[in-house]
Amino acid sequence: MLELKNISKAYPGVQALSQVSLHIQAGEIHAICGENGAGKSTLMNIIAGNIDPDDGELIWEGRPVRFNSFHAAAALGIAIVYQERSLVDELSVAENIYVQKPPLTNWGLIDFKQLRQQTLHLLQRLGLEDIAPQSLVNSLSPAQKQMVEIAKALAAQPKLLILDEPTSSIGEKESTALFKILQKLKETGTAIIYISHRMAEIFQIADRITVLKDGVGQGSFSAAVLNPEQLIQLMVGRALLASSFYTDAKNEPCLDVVQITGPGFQEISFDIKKGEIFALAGLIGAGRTELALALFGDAPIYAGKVLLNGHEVHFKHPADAIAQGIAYVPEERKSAGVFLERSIAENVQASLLSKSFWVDVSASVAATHFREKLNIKTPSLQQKAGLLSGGNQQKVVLAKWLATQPSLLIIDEPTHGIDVGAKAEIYQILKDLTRQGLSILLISSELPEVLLLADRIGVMRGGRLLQILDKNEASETLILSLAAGTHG
Amino acid sequence: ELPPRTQEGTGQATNTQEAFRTATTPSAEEEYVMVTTAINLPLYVNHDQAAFKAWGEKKGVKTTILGPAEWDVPTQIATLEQVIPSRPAGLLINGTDPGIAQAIRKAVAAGIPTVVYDSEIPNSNRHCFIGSDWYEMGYLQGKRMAQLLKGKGKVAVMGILGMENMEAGFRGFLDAIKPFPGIEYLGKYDDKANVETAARIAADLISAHPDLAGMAGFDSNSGPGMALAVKEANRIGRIKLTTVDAEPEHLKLVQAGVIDYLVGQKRELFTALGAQFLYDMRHGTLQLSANDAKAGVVPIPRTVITGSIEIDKTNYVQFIQ
Amino acid sequence: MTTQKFTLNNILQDRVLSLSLTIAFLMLVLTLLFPTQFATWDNFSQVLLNLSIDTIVAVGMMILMIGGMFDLSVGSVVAFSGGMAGYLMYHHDVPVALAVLAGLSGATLVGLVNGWLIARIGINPMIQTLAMMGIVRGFALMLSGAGLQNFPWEFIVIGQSKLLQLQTPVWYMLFIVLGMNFLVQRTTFFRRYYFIGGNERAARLSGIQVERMKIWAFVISAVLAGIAGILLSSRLGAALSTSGRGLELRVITAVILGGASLAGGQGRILGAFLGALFMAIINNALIIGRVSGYWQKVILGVILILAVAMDQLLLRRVSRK
Amino acid sequence: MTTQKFTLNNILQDRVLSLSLTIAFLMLVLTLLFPTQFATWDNFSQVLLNLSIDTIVAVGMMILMIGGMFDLSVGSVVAFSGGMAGYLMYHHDVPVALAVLAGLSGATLVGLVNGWLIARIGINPMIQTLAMMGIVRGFALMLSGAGLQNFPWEFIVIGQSKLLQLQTPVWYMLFIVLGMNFLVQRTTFFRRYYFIGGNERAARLSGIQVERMKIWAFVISAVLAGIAGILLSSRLGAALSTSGRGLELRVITAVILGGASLAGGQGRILGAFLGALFMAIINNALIIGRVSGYWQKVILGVILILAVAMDQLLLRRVSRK
Ligand SMILES: Nc1ncnc2c1ncn2[C@@H]1O[C@H](COP(=O)(O)OP(=O)(O)OP(=O)(O)O)[C@@H](O)[C@H]1O
Ligand SMILES: Nc1ncnc2c1ncn2[C@@H]1O[C@H](COP(=O)(O)OP(=O)(O)OP(=O)(O)O)[C@@H](O)[C@H]1O
Ligand SMILES: [Mg+2]
Ligand SMILES: [Mg+2]
Repeated sequence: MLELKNISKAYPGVQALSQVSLHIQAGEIHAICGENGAGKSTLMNIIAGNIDPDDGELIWEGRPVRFNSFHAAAALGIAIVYQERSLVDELSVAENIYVQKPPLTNWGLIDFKQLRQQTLHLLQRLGLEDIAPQSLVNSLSPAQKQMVEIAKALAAQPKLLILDEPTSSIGEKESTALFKILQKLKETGTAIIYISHRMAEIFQIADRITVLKDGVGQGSFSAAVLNPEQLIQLMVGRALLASSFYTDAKNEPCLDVVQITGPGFQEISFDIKKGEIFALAGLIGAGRTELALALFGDAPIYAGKVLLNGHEVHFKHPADAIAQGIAYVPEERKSAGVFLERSIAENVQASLLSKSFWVDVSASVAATHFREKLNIKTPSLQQKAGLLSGGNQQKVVLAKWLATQPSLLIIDEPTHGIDVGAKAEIYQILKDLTRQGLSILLISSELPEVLLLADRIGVMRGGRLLQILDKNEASETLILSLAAGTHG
Repeated sequence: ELPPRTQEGTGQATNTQEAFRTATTPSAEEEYVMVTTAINLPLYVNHDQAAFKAWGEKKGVKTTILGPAEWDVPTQIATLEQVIPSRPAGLLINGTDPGIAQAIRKAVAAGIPTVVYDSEIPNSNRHCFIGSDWYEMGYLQGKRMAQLLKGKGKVAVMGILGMENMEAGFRGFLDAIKPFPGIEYLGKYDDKANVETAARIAADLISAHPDLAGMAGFDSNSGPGMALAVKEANRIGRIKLTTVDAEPEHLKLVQAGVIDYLVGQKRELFTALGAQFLYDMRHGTLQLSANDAKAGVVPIPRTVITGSIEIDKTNYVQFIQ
Repeated sequence: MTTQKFTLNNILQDRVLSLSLTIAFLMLVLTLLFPTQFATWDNFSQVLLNLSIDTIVAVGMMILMIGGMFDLSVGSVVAFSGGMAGYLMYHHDVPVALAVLAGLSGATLVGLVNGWLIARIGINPMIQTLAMMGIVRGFALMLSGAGLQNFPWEFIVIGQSKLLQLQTPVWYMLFIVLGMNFLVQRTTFFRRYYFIGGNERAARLSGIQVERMKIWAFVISAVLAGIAGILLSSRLGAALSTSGRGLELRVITAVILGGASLAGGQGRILGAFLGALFMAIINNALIIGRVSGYWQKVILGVILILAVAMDQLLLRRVSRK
Repeated sequence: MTTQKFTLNNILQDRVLSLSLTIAFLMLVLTLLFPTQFATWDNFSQVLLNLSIDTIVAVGMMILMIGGMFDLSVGSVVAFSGGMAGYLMYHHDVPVALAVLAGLSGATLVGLVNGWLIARIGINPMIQTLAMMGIVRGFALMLSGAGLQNFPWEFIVIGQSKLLQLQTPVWYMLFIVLGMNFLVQRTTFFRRYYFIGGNERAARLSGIQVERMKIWAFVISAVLAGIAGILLSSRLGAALSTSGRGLELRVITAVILGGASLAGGQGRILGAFLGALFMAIINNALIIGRVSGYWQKVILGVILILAVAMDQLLLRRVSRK
């Protein structure tokens, strides 16, 4: 259906793609794998007509084509779900989905009634009954936004659907629904390009897999002949460490939360020991992010108390929490984590500003340190963070917080869009830190990650903490059934 | 409903649809409204408004001063138009721009005694105009400048560009220096009635023309601005300055020898006499017929030119209060 | 689309509703304070007339601001289009229709240049439109010099006719506001500005031709300013070079009051009208209340802040529940 | 921190460098064109003097704009602080030091109110500072009324002394520009504004007290405007209510020219100075080049656009490679 021949693209200082060739067939799910910054998104943007390649050829259904604009690609039936958000917050879900071709009346005016109907049908088809067509996008949770993003691409009824990390911000339930839809589309002959850093997913749905490494194609393989270890070897160039960790929890308490209530959560109690990793699991909208923000001083706590190292604390502002050694890696990287226009070095420096009066050089020392430690792929630390690939941006945010040397680290979806190699490194870093006595509150919708890292797991639903499970009694099915409310 | 086809008033036809309103007995409720612009301009506050208020107190009637704080003719028009529905006893309007003619016609049509002061507004149907002749003020400046320069040297003028009265002043100035071929005219500059701008322009002019011989100003901020630049360039006396208005700051500059010549307006006359005309018209102080309002006779002068005041080293002392 | 309930929260969230209520309340208070002066047809029609020019320009500005842009040159364009038409009629006896067309074409050109330089070359909109404000004002001054008058009746008729006791500019304004409101609510073309203003990058990724749409927005806004200029000079019977000075900031304030934000993505056309109406009513009240120059600015500023602060505080209190 | 190479790309990316080069080029051309008029010490010191007030205000504006804010009331604050000091000295014989302090305190208060209402109550900055512009201008008018003069020698000395042939305002300006440039580059306090302007939510979550910092920015900017006001009235020897009119837009233009953006997060203090210098040199050149009146506005605008467009086009061409 679509053939790419020797596509190359360079940015100042980076050869994002060199001589990449690819063949996509109708009715297949084709996964693209590669480390952060391997050039996956760049390649997708070339197919979608948003970026001009420096070199190479595209052949669509046997004819060479030039996608010089989004429209040219869309006219051929190509739709894309971007890695970054392409929704407008102040507009309704319906308008966002049908931005290109809203239903019109005979007079050429927008038919809002029809628009709502169509959106309703589409959302129902995707199993998203809880999203109202007329609600504004900014009232949705990140996961819901992602689903709307997918609905928007499907609304065009594409022949080729590109999904760039669609599952990085959604939970198990949504993923399962998405995969069902993808299977159905595949059966009707739609070609799908699928990008993800989650190995399990790839082997679950992909028919063929193409691997990119540093912008160079490593070949396309049938999913049946590869196993995860081989794939990782192709992507990363080395095998990963065996992953299972011992607990570092000591018997001293670090954080003690007693019966707190705030916006989006009620009567939550739990404690975290020094060196322990405590995870919060739950479906989307369970109120985990709200709880984390309240603990970090960004949202009010109406009732109950919070003790840090045995002393009651009241944070009015994140600055208070930071001063007490708490760090928070937010869920939405673009809007709350990274300063896109500032350099990588300055991003790392952002949380250290109140530490001294003069700007000191230790910040760029820290940046250099973490660039190596987290393997941030960039030509220079003076590079603007906005020019990094998505996964590398996440690493910069992580570096910013690790630089404060916190005693309690709250991380909300820490490995969003991070490749397997880096993920393993991050896990290792987290465990190194806990060994030194750091405590971690981990919020993650990726259950394997939770099960791997956490010493204890709290399951939340509807703003309440239902149960706290020990590492050895927890399993994916148990957590899921608790979170969904289908357990006992 | 279409507007009348003939452009009313070539300046003569005053008898409009409605007769002006009269009253027999003066009352304390009687309100005379002055509509001006740049209401806080020192020149206006110290002369026009002070004289107008004093007149009101003496007569025992209410005086109100309205208008925008900045130099903003459209807002002056808007203010005037919104005052008309409240039917004041008389309107005293600062003739800032020909564009207010249409609003003045409305006031006259509404039967309100209306006097325009300072600059004439053509086609406005106003009952009376009282003010100065800007062409003459420019001409006087030009004549004196030629004298001061002994007929040769470079001169420039500044003021607010695009205002009819200033443009008339510039014309007068040019006509006056025309007989002197030794005088080189550099051009007119827009100082936006702002001291800083005037000073900047003057300073730049001095740099550009080290042999600059004289500058003439046409708004009340031109003088202080030019003087500042001349002082800062150490050219006092070597660059001749003439300008309009006789505010304390202008007088002080004459005293210091920075400014050589001032043309003042008789502004108190505009407003005190103008207001008196309004009062006379409303109360029929001097009857020219059995009923002037009905007969369409306007019992006050049509046009009064008040003339200029000339001030220089020889007589400035008389003007310092 | 709006099947929402009228809870206090919804009212406050919707600027058009909350501003309507504020205006209704304000009018009630003013009627009680000045029964014979404020609540009269004369006064009301006058307020609408004065408001019409600003509002027509504000509609264009609203479209720009929805798309996350703004234009400081509109005030100059108002003077320019009137001056252009006036110049052709006055100095070259060009037929009225042609002169009007020329004025509007001039405005279109200004919009095109603004849009092209901003969208295609990437010049900062603030610098571009400010520079253009100076350039266009310069041309307007050259065209209208010290003011043009005595236009043919066919031109005067455009802005001075009356229909149902309201002068034509009011009708033009109502037509433009309602028409554009409808178009912006219901056509894909105008809806795109919400996407562009809400998130330009997302709009681009969704296949909206952002550059082209931006150029269109500047053209539309300039044409509306051009129409306003023609109406203004027809209504005044004169082309003033000072027309529209300071208009840009006034209009931007009205538009923001009406629910737009400098960041873009927000606002409705009706909001632009209501914002302008709010300001006009306060100005009217200050004139009726005979508040003098010094205090006018202070009171206007305080009321503006109070109105917006109240809104914010209420909104916060309500949405906290 | 900056060990980058001087490639064309880097120069263009850095506004301070590219603007310096543009200015150097401009000065070279002007020196060749007008050797005896432009390249003189007299002219140069005069340009610097005229520039000093704008630049001091621009430094404050730059800090605001780095943080993603701006302030339209600075022009009024310039008039207000001078008026306040003048009023106290003139009418109440307050000692100079105290009067200056009072003027600066007044300015601080304005900044506090602006910052507090914007950061804590959430009033739209455009509306707030525009309203404040009116309010403060109103108070300035009341204070200085028809203009204050005859200040004590101790006050005059502040702005009219000379050091090394340059008048004191130039030295104040240099001191403030270099001092603030150093602080903004090297202290964490000022660095925070880059983060606030870059991403407000992320800044808050990084522990920056965004509201408090915003209030500080408005205070700093107001105090600098206050200092400018004192310097201006000392230099003029008079407190004028019209001082600083239109200053805000001029200053914002200079600051954007110097590399800031309305979106925030960008710019350097030196850029503010260079932006103001660029505009001042062009103004100077227009007068030296005998461009008069109407054409000045046009040419100034065209040069502004050209300078920025050139930059953009070069940048695009270079970075495309
Ligand atoms: N506009 C740009 N300017 C400069 N460099 C860029 C730009 N866009 C991408 N790059 C660089 O190109 C490379 C490929 O980026 P791309 O976004 O395609 O990676 P990716 O494979 O999608 O990574 P991720 O898994 O993290 O999303 C990266 O090194 C990135 O820093
Ligand atoms: N900005 C917002 N405005 C209104 N409601 C919101 C907003 N953000 C989240 N919500 C709602 O608050 C509830 C809790 O959301 P939250 O993001 O805390 O859940 P979570 O457990 O962290 O899920 P996730 O897996 O997405 O991180 C959800 O019902 C969500 O729709
Ligand atoms: Mg990517
Ligand atoms: Mg969450």
